[in-house]
Amino acid sequence: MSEPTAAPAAPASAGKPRSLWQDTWDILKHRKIFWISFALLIMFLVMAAFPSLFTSKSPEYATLAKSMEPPSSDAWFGYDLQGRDVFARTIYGARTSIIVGVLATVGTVLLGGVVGVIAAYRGRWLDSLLSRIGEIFLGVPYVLGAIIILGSVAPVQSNPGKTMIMTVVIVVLAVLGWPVLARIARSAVIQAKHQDYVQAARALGAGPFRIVFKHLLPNSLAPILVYATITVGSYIGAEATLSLLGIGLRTPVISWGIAIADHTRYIRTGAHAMLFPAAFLSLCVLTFVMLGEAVRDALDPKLR
Amino acid sequence: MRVAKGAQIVAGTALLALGVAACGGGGSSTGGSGGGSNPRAADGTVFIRGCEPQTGFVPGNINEVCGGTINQFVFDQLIKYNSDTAAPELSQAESIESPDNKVWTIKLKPGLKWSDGSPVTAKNYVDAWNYTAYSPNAQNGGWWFGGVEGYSDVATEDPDGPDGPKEAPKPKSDKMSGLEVIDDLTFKVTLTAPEAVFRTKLGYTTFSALPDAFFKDPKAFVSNPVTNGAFKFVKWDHNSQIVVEANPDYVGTEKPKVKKIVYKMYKDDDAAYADLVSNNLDFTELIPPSALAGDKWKSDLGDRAIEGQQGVIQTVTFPLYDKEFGGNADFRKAVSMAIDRKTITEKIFNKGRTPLDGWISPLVDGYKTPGACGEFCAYDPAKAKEYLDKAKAAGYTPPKEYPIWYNGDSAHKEWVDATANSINQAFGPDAGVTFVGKAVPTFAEFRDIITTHKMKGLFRTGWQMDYPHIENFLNPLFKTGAGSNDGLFSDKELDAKLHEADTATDPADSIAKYQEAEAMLTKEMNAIPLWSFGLQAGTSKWVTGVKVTPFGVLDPLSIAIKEA
Amino acid sequence: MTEVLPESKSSNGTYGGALLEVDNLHVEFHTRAGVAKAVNGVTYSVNAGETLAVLGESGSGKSVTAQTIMGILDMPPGKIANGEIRFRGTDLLKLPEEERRKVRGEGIAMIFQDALSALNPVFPVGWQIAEMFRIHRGMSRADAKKKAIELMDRVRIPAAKERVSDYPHQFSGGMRQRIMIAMSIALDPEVLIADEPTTALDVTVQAQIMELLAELQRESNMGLILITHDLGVVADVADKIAVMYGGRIVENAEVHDLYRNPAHPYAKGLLESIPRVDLKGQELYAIKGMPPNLLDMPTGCAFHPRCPYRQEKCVTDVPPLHTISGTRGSACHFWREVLDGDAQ
Amino acid sequence: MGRYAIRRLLQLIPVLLGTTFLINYMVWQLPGDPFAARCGQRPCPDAYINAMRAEFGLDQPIIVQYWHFLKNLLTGDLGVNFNNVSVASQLAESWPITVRLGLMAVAIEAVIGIVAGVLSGLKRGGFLDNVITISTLILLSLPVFVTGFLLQWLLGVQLDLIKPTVSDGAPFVELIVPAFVLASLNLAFTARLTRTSIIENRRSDYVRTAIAKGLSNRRVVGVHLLRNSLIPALTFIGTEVGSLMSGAIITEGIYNINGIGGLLWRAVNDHDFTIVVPIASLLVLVYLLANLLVDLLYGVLDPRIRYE
Amino acid sequence: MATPSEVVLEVRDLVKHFPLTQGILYKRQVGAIKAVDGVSFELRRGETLGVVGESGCGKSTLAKLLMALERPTSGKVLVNGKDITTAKGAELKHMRRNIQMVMQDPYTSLNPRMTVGDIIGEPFEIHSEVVPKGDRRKRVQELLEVVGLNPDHINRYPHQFSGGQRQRIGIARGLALQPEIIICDEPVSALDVSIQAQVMNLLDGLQKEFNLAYIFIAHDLSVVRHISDRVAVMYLGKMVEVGTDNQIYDRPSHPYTQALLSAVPVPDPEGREQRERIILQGDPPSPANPPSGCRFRTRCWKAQDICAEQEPLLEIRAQSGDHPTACHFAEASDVVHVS
Repeated sequence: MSEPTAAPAAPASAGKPRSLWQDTWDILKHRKIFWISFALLIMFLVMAAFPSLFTSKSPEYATLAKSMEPPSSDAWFGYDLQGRDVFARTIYGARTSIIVGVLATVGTVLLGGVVGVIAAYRGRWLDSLLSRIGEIFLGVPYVLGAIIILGSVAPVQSNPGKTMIMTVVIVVLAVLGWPVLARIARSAVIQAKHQDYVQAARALGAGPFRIVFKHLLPNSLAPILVYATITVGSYIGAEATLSLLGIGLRTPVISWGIAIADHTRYIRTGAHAMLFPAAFLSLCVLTFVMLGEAVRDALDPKLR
Repeated sequence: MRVAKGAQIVAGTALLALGVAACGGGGSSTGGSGGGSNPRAADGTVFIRGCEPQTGFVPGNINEVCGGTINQFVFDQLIKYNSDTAAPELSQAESIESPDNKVWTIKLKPGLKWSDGSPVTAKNYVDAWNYTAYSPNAQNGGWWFGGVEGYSDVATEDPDGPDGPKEAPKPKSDKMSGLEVIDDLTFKVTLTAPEAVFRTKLGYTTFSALPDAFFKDPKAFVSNPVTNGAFKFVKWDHNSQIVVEANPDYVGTEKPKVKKIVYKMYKDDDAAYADLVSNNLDFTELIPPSALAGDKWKSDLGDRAIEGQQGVIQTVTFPLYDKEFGGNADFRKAVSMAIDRKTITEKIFNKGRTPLDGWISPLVDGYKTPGACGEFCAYDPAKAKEYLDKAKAAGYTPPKEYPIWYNGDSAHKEWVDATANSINQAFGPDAGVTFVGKAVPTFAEFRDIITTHKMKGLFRTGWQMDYPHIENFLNPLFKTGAGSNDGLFSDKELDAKLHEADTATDPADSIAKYQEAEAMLTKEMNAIPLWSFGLQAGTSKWVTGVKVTPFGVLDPLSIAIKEA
Repeated sequence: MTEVLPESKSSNGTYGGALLEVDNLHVEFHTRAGVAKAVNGVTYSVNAGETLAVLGESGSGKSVTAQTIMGILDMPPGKIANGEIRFRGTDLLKLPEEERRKVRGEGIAMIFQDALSALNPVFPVGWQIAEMFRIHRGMSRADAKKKAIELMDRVRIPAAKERVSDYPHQFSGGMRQRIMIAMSIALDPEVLIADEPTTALDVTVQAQIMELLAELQRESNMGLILITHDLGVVADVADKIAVMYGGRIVENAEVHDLYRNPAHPYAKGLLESIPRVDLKGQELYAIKGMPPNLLDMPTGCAFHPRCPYRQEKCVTDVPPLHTISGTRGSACHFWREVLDGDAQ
Repeated sequence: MGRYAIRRLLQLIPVLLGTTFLINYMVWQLPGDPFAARCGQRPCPDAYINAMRAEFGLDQPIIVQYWHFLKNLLTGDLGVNFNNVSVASQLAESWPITVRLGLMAVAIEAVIGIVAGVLSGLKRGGFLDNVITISTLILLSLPVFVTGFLLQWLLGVQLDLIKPTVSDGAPFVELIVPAFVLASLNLAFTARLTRTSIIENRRSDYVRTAIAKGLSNRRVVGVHLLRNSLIPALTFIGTEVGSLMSGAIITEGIYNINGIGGLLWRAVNDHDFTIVVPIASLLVLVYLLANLLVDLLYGVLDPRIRYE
Repeated sequence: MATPSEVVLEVRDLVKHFPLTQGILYKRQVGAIKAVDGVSFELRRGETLGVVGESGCGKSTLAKLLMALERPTSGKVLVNGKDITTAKGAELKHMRRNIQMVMQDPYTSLNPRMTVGDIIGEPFEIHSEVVPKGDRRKRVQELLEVVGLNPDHINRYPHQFSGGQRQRIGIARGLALQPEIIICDEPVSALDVSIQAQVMNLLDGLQKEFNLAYIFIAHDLSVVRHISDRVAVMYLGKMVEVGTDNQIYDRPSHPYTQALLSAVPVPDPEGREQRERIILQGDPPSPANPPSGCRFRTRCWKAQDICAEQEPLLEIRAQSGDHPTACHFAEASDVVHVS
């Protein structure tokens, strides 16, 4: 006995039934960091859903004469190069940035998860094949892949609209990012696969679907979850890089990435135009990562 | 504790990275090693900003600015343009004469030499021109000789276009009948029709001579040329630098003041600028928008800043071949009047560009004020709306979203967005049309869409003069079927007027006719003039006397190293 | 050779008490769910050449006590609330960390249940043994390695010389435990704590290991604290025995006395509940219920919910460790009835 | 292990073939004629375009082109690019620079990331942990061009501590800041990974054993704990070598480093597949080899891993 | 011994070799780990067969083969006369209703993300024909009661139970389909002594109640003796001795069985100095490369040349008395009850 804290003999009579998730919740409830990041997340989500709650100004209305004017009581974050209100653009940018970050992550998780689970579950040659395909995708330089997919999926001649542009960027991020997640999912599932309860389920005659969805997936989620939260953050940043190269999001879309890419060079004349969106972006990334960390710490009994 | 320090550094750097933003408004940089001796003086070398040429040192094959710039350093042409006034002056030619603007007799100065010691002869010119024009040689500049008699014998068109199955037939001859060597220093050029601007054109790189050495091994020449200019070629490290050094045998009136010029290649204008500010680079003619903003560059560089004009204009063009986006004349005028050129040039370019009210660069022969465009190039939201209504009444319904296209790989986004915003705000929210800046990722794709006539919306066009003459801004752009008539504009009257101007023998008369032609552009307004380019350049504290030509490049003879 | 020790071995005679004494030790774990009192006033001692068996189930506090002696308790969440651990009369808990460290390995050494996880997986076993000599004795790499091979020979690892550079995972469970033992006896410690040393091993290997330990103890006159839950192993090797339950010692006895006639209902229940290879019983006696929850200990005697001798008093009063005779003690209000075998 | 390595190397062949073909094919799919843009605002003469297309085999089907590419590759002839400059010589010039930059970035990432991770893991939940967490995450969230540009201005122009751009030979000292910028993205990952494994291993039995052996705290942490906790971080960093090199495009642009990234970026913009394909293949090869190396390294670091 | 009744499980010449492969492109088989190498036995209704042996002797592989979790290299496992090793799909699923298992580690054999109700109810979900949907919850609660757990705890999660309780949950899951055979793979070795007795009594009681047949795999010889009607001793993939509990424990005739028994510590300090121990030297050889002839010969004090040349068959021998043993020099002797 080396873990006296595990207190295996929970009194059989005490309290209501609690699930592992509820236990996790109990731990989370007492974490300051969780509440801070949770509050921030809610703020960002509300911002994304109802930007007009935060500002009455239009993010698109440009008064060129006010170009790069610094923050004032009139415009809290000042004006950008085109003379648009930086505060309004930062607020409205949240939606795109969060949607791109979250959906690209969801895409990555789905694609990578499916491939990883299949590779781990079926093993043998299929595992090798999928792993090799993943290597090809990881090996191809990111920017090259992005240009090619962006160029061939939504050729500019077709004059893609907002939704199309966002969809394509999301697809690009997911298509180029899935192999990493597939690896994580694969190793998590392989670990879970050798657990006794999977053997027990097989002995009961459970089919592959039941084993994967009831037994393997729920027990492989933690590492995927943690990676996913970091990924949301890095995707929001990657979106900015693609914008800088002129192949990512672009007008008429409003996003933090575009704002940063457009104004990084102007930092000396008007840092505010870049700094405020960048601060929001960093805060948002921090929010997701902290949330992921908090949940992971709470989920993982080893780290308690 | 050893490790603890490391962590503080990590944390510190991250905080620093944020902190820097707060002190972004700092003054001019001290840079360099802080005065004292001039490091350039020791070996007389200066470093200027450059970029990797697409083709090597064969003047007839060059058509982009990276190669063009360095070629101008090493090749002299028959004439050169004055670096202050852009006026053509004789350079290698002693005289260029024609009684009728059709037959030209060109005499070379005596004693001109190639860098391998051989003399520059009339034959060198005739051979070079024939080589460039001969279509199997696939030289980019071949079409420049289209006006020379016998050009059609040396250059054949591919009957099916570049993608067609048939090869172009082999030309009848490899020599143009219009070129004739009279003696060692004289040759005669016969044109198919009189051309008033022929003399002015001769300063363009394509009209350079080629030494005999070239014809022995054209391939080797590409990267190791024998030249006749003020500087001679030393070495070319691809993607990194080209080095040229002063030609001791140069016979021109003005001699190089530095021993060596290193043409250092940059991928990024900001990087070059950062090097300039810290005196690691001695000259750049590209001050990035970030430094132009708020006139930072002037405070950064102080008296090292150079301002001027260059023969480049910015326009946007309508795809007249497309019904939906081509619009009608009133719509096009409405758009033009909805663009606040003044505010854009002030805010986006910090007055680095000048609003245009015509289609001609202010630098060239034939420019006049007020410009031909007149009221249609003046910002007037009320009138713009009026014309928009007129356009609609005439049956044109603009699409809901109207793009302005540009290539995303260089710095156009800011002004295109500003232009779109200006139009939108002038038209008002009820206009039923929203202008949006849209980027085509690369210039290659952009050009491809333009040349295949698939543009759906306004698109960025611009013109950098080849030689300083009004003709250069009209013929290639607006003549029916002209090479750079990207919007497929066609106006028979205009074509006729241009032909008149082309063949007029009196230069002044010719210019007047070109101006008349320009005025006719207001009728259709197929392209909207925006602004002409100013010139912003800068030098390090180590050099002096730097002049920039109207073409926007360094005059290599002007640059000199400061006395220590 | 042991000038670093608070008291040198040669002064053995000058100190009258036992070699190692644990006195009224209290250890708590501060967790999110509350304070778990893992060790609740444990007192025991061991002398040179003597084998003390500490018997108890998971959560009884036997390992925590051992870890506290060794100073390898995770703090936090662990906290020593009270008590002394005297080694040759010096309270280890009051020693500065630097001196405490010197006691580890040289004065007191420890072997663990799971040798595979207790040995560092990325270093060769020889290196891990030699580390003792290099760090404590400042020997050169080559000398230390030689000593390591000698030790591996001594714990009867076949072909020690060839296997000195192998990694822990390349050995069988029994061999790994031998390596653990070799490492712990490297510096001739005076007390060896063996925390369930054979639980993970097969019976045949268990027999080998126990024999080896006994032999090593004879050779060097070590005091041995054997922590186990296996009554069979205890019967084979122990001199005296301390039975732990719920963080307390419930019975203290010479090994023969305990097996002959246990004085605490828990010890009695344990003895009756083990199946025996030499007997085939009808139905096993089973102690009902479950071990106590450390976060929510029963009032009074911790064993009372499971005890057949339970009375009112047991629910309210914590029984002290009654002295029965000499060193024998039982923490049961009704130890007499237990000894007489009258369950109610 | 040798056999394993050989098998993995053999497996590289189909992956490489697949990748090179894919890249060839994808570059082909890009809209825009590579030669149409080579004459500025003017359309290029047909004669020129035809000659270039014939010279570079664009008039042939993709399979034929791919075959030529393979054939040339095997004979070690990479040909010339659209600018008629030898591809091999360009690679030879820029490759070592990018390798140097990439390796330095890896070194910086390893040193800073691991030190930060160890510190925050040991002081889990403490002030230092939070500072490290937040600062590495800010680095993670800032796009690389922001970091690059800020450091260039701050250190290069304002404080004049470094040259704003890297000079021709890309000497070691001048590459430090660009390498840091390149590493900044992954720093957070490395630190997190190290932190997690430190926290996990800190409670492990062998650490307990090491303490019980009477070792000093420094030795317990520095030898026993660190060696085991490094494995995940080092393998992560190893797989990053390849992506750092292909990810250098922006950093190389900002600091005007004459490496693979700039070459690739320009070639992509010019649709110059004569450069794109070899570089991309090279990067994929490096990535795969780095992965292989990491797997082998894993076996060295963790003797429990066996290869069959 | 129970009165002879119907054979519910018959194992014939069961062999499981895990191939060892080598090669760069094509993997050649260069050897095999002979985990189970020709095991035969039968099990009757209501009977318990104990299987003992050291770790690595093939006990657990045997359990997996019986449960059709691994496919054997050769041999048959007949469950009520039908071969489970070749059954597939619906047939296999149906056969599984008759043979279930209880696993060793109560901490890893229950899915931590499922409630006890879901875990015990999973067999009903898989075999939906057994209990109609509406009655399942009730059945689960009944099962909880049967194994001595509070039926109200149906919504709890495994980590909220102690080790013993978790093992009861595992047993309830095994009972759910009302199988005739339960394979118990070290069901009590992870439990505390006081809890172990409870679980053993539970298993005993259930056997009587439902007339179950057990294969009881364990390394703890005293536990095996307590519960088993017959005992089989395994060494390196082979059975070396089979007999009733009394035959094996009182009159072991194979040297390995004797060594194994003598090594078990007896919880009685009296006369511990006098007891003679057979202490085997070294570890069992690798099953990848077992010794020729008799596999035990390398550790056997009786080994002679014949042991290396000829493999002793598992048969009743003159000296061994009444039960089969696989030793050329078998000789019954009581190593447990030494006075």
